[in-house]
Amino acid sequence: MDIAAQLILNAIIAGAIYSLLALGFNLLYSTARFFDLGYGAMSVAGAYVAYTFYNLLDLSVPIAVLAGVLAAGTLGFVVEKLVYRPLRARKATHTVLLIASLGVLIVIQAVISIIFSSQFKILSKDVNLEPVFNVFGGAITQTQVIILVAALLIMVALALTLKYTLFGKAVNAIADDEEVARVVGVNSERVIGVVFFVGSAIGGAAGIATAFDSGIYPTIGLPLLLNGVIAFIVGGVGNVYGAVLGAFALAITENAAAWFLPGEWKFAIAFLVLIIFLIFRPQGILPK
Amino acid sequence: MNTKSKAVVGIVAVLLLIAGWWILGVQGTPEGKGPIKIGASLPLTGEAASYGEMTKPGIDLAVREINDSGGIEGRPIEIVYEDDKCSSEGGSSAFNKLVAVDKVAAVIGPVCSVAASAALPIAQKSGVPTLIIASAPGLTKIGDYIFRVYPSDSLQGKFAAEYVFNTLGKHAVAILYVKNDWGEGLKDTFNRRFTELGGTVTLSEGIVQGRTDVRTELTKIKASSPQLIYIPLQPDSGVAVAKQAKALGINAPLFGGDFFDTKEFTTPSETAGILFTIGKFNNPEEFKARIKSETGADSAILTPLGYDALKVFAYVIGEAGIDPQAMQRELSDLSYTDGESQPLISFDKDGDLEAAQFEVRVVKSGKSEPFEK
Amino acid sequence: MEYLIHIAVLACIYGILGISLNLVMGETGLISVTHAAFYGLGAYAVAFLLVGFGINFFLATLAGMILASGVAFAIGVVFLRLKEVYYVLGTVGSNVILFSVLLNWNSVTRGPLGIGGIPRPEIFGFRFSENEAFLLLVLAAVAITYAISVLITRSSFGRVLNAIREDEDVVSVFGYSVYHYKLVIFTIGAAFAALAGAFLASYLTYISPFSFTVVESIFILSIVVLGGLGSGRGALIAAGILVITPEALRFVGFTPDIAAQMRQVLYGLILILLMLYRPQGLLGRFRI
Amino acid sequence: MKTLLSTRRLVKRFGGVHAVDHVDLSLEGGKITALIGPNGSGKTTLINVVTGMLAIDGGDIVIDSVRLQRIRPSDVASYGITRTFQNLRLIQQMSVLDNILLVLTERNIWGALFEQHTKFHLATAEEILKKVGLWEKRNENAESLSYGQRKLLEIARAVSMEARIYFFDEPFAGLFPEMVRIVSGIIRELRASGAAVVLVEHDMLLVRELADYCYVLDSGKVIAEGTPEHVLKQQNVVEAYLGK
Repeated sequence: MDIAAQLILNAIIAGAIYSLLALGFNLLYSTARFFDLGYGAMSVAGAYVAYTFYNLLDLSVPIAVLAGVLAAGTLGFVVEKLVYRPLRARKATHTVLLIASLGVLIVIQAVISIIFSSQFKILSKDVNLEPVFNVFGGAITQTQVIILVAALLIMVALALTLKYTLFGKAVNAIADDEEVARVVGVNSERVIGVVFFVGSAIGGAAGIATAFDSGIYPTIGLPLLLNGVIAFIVGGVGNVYGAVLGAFALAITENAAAWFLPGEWKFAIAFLVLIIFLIFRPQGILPK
Repeated sequence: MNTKSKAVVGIVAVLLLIAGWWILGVQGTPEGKGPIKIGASLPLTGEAASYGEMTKPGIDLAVREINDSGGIEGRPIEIVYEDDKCSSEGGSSAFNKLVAVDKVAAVIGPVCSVAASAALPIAQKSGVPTLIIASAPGLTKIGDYIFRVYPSDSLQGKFAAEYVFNTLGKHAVAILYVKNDWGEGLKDTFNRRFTELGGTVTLSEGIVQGRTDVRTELTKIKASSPQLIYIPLQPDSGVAVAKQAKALGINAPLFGGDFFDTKEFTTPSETAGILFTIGKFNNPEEFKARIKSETGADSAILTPLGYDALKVFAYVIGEAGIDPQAMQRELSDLSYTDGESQPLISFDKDGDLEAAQFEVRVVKSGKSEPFEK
Repeated sequence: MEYLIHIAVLACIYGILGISLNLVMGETGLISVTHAAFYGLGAYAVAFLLVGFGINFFLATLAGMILASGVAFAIGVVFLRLKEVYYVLGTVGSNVILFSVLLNWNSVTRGPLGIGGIPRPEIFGFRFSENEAFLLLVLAAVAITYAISVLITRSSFGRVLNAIREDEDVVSVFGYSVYHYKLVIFTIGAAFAALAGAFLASYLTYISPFSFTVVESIFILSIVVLGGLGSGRGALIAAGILVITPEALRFVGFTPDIAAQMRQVLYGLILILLMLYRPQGLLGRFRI
Repeated sequence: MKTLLSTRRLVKRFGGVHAVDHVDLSLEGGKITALIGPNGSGKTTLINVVTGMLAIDGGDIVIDSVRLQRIRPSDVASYGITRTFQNLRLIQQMSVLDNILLVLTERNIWGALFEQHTKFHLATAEEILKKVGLWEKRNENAESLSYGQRKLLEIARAVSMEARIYFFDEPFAGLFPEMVRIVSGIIRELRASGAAVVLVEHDMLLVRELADYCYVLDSGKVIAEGTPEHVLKQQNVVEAYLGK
């Protein structure tokens, strides 16, 4: 096994999941303009719905994944309508929205641990027959390849929708300036509702990928969210390609550091990367 | 903020405080005739909640059996469950309530050493006999009212080191442990004993509780080419390690600790073939069936222990009544033989299990069974 | 009765935390998500000095407060220059890093094993071993903290802080060095958080790193939010409510395993409903 | 009278656009200087640059014959400069009195913490608030005042700085005649005290009545300067206002 190749592969797999998290978060932040901590709960909800369909109801993988992603999206849409929209209508400051989203995260995580108990769950049945590919001496399993491909597809799809579709233009308009967008005739309320659906769905996909790759428990929402936020900042606020770049940069730094330093420092290192960027390059790798 | 609504808020706040005071204050328990109250301090929220969920069915079954057969000399047992959240504040709050409000005769738990370290001084000071499951070595030394129905980590680490070195004949081992009191304790004792025997630890890596992406740590371990990897981890990281080690083509055998004996760990097919040490408890099929039928839960490692802990207290109260000193004396020279989890329950001068031995089990077709080398 | 004293002591400790964070967040608008780290530094300083060297509790507390202030000063120097959202993320990062130091610096903090056997405070031969005596001591500490917070808020210094909360640029144009004001109040807040940590360590006689995580910082933040910005009294009452309700819930008839999660659901809902209907909290002088 | 502040080829760019384009002006003590020009001609931007709210992109500002390339907002007061804001930046959730005391009390942290002589400041604050007729409303929050009253409060805040150079950004906009009289009186008093007063104003009658000197700005450049009578007659000034 070639160590260097394996480290890079590890980083790529982790990077794929981080980029999904960062992309979803980026979509929400650039339109709704606040740090939505509830986003972490959407990934967990998506993963647990997929778990129900796949492990409990024994349905096929594609159906379970689809169900999970749609559930996360719907939950995101509902939360936006019930909690964030009234607050934003009242011109609440982003602190108020941040604290409300914290309440959303806590409630959803608690409800999930009531339904599923707080024991660790993993989405996989028969790994023995799962082929392992050898890439330059590094090993990568079939599930991981699927996650990688899915992540790339979602990234490209999101980039294209933002660039060419009407919805994409509306999102960009709101991202630039919500008031101006509204004046120009963009129904910003409805678009932001759809943005929360799409963003949370992507978050759900990231949660499901984590569930397949390494496993989940109800309170994994916060760590997932924080990784997504770091990748989002490092990549460059409000920039789709930046989010992906930031995700891989974070994954590579984390894995390289985990190679030289003992593993328990991993989460601290991720934040060290964040702090270094906050100070020296707050606009991130690819500014908007 | 006009004064009217400020006044309203003030009154509401004061009312709430008084209500809290009233609820907490009134709850005394009549001595003598009423039910015998026994406390159970378990982690019911947070990452460690699964331990609480494992222990509770055992206690529930025992209570039902005892009360159905007329309780102890006609007095039924009432269990007061408290959530110690596996934290020092939670442990302290749970024990303060059990000791001061419910005035329980005895306490089962805590299961987490973090909660136990803060809670046990309270039990000792108020003289409440406590049967803990938490395994950090120093806990029973907090006082003579503290007994333990689960072997201390120091024994398990030593046993594992000897087994790996002598029985499995592996002399170069890597360690991947979880950074909590249980994982740290096992790593230290294993490390010390294994190097004493002449073995070498090629690498020792800790990971924070609940982290499941351990690919880079495993890559590092593989590079140190160990003959075996000692992984005192919790089920979540354990399954992830099993899965990712297979993917990384690590074929060195994996050797875990006692928390791998849970359905959560044994069912995923990736963990087949993994060995782990466990207290020599039996979790007899018949007992598992009773638990399943009575409480609907699947019996795991801590379930028989919860059951036995309550049965031991019932036996001790039957013998010595609920006077704390008498119970303490009875416990210190106890030799209880019809426990489900182990043939003989008796305590040494510190309060640890005397006859604590360990066995090695292997994960096979979704379950675990004793492993014969 | 003993149990009420136990809750009262915890409520006082969280009261000190609430008042100190109110100075930073309520009066000055600096959202700090690293207050639990200073709380931890105070606790570990006292534990280390008392258990290791048998130093008098009050001296050790002073040392803890100085240590926390030093660390806070360093964090403040770095992050208080950044834009608001990045500053908040910087504090989250510092909390994670300080927690990792407490968790991994085994030689000093004994890592996850925590430090036990911490003696109760002793002065002129009298040891506060009984909870009743300890409660009086911690009540005195709350009174001192509250008095100092009133002194600060009533002074011209406090008026400048409130102005900074609303419009930093205007305050600087009229000749105030806003950066230094923020730095001083951030450090004062950290010192009192360490004071609370000192009392926690001595009261529980055992501390572990897991009581000083980001989740704990978020709990302290919600005390200030519930109590209302700019109100020391509000923070005290909110600390009382948020400590007592979970304990009182031990008596409500939920089955044990549900009860615990229900508390989390209730706690999350409080945050959401507060933001929707009463952003100034119970007794706040300012809307967020 | 001495020139208190002057700008030499001052430049402020936003992207490619020159909001302030190589402006040279000088402000003399004891004089009221009016800055006039159509909307968007860079008047407010100029003030924001001189009062440190925006960075200088070119040229420099000379104060007491010291050439400065950079002015931090917190230094502005130390140079004896103060201002009001076109879109009113009072501390809304703070009382009228506190809004004034804010600028009277100690600036350094130690002093602010242990302030003794608040009685002295209260007297000054009372005097100024009485002058603008807001003393009765001193305990109300700034946000509860009418627009005109808030304008007066901002002016009172600037006056209580006892500065050498005052920048008033459209102080008369939205005021009732009675209030206009009060403010004009205050501005005349400031001039008499030797301070340099800069007035951004659109009402030509007021400019003629109050201003000693005028600068006309159009898309960032000074297109004319001189006494009000001289300037307002010039062809290019009229065109600038009425559009080509």
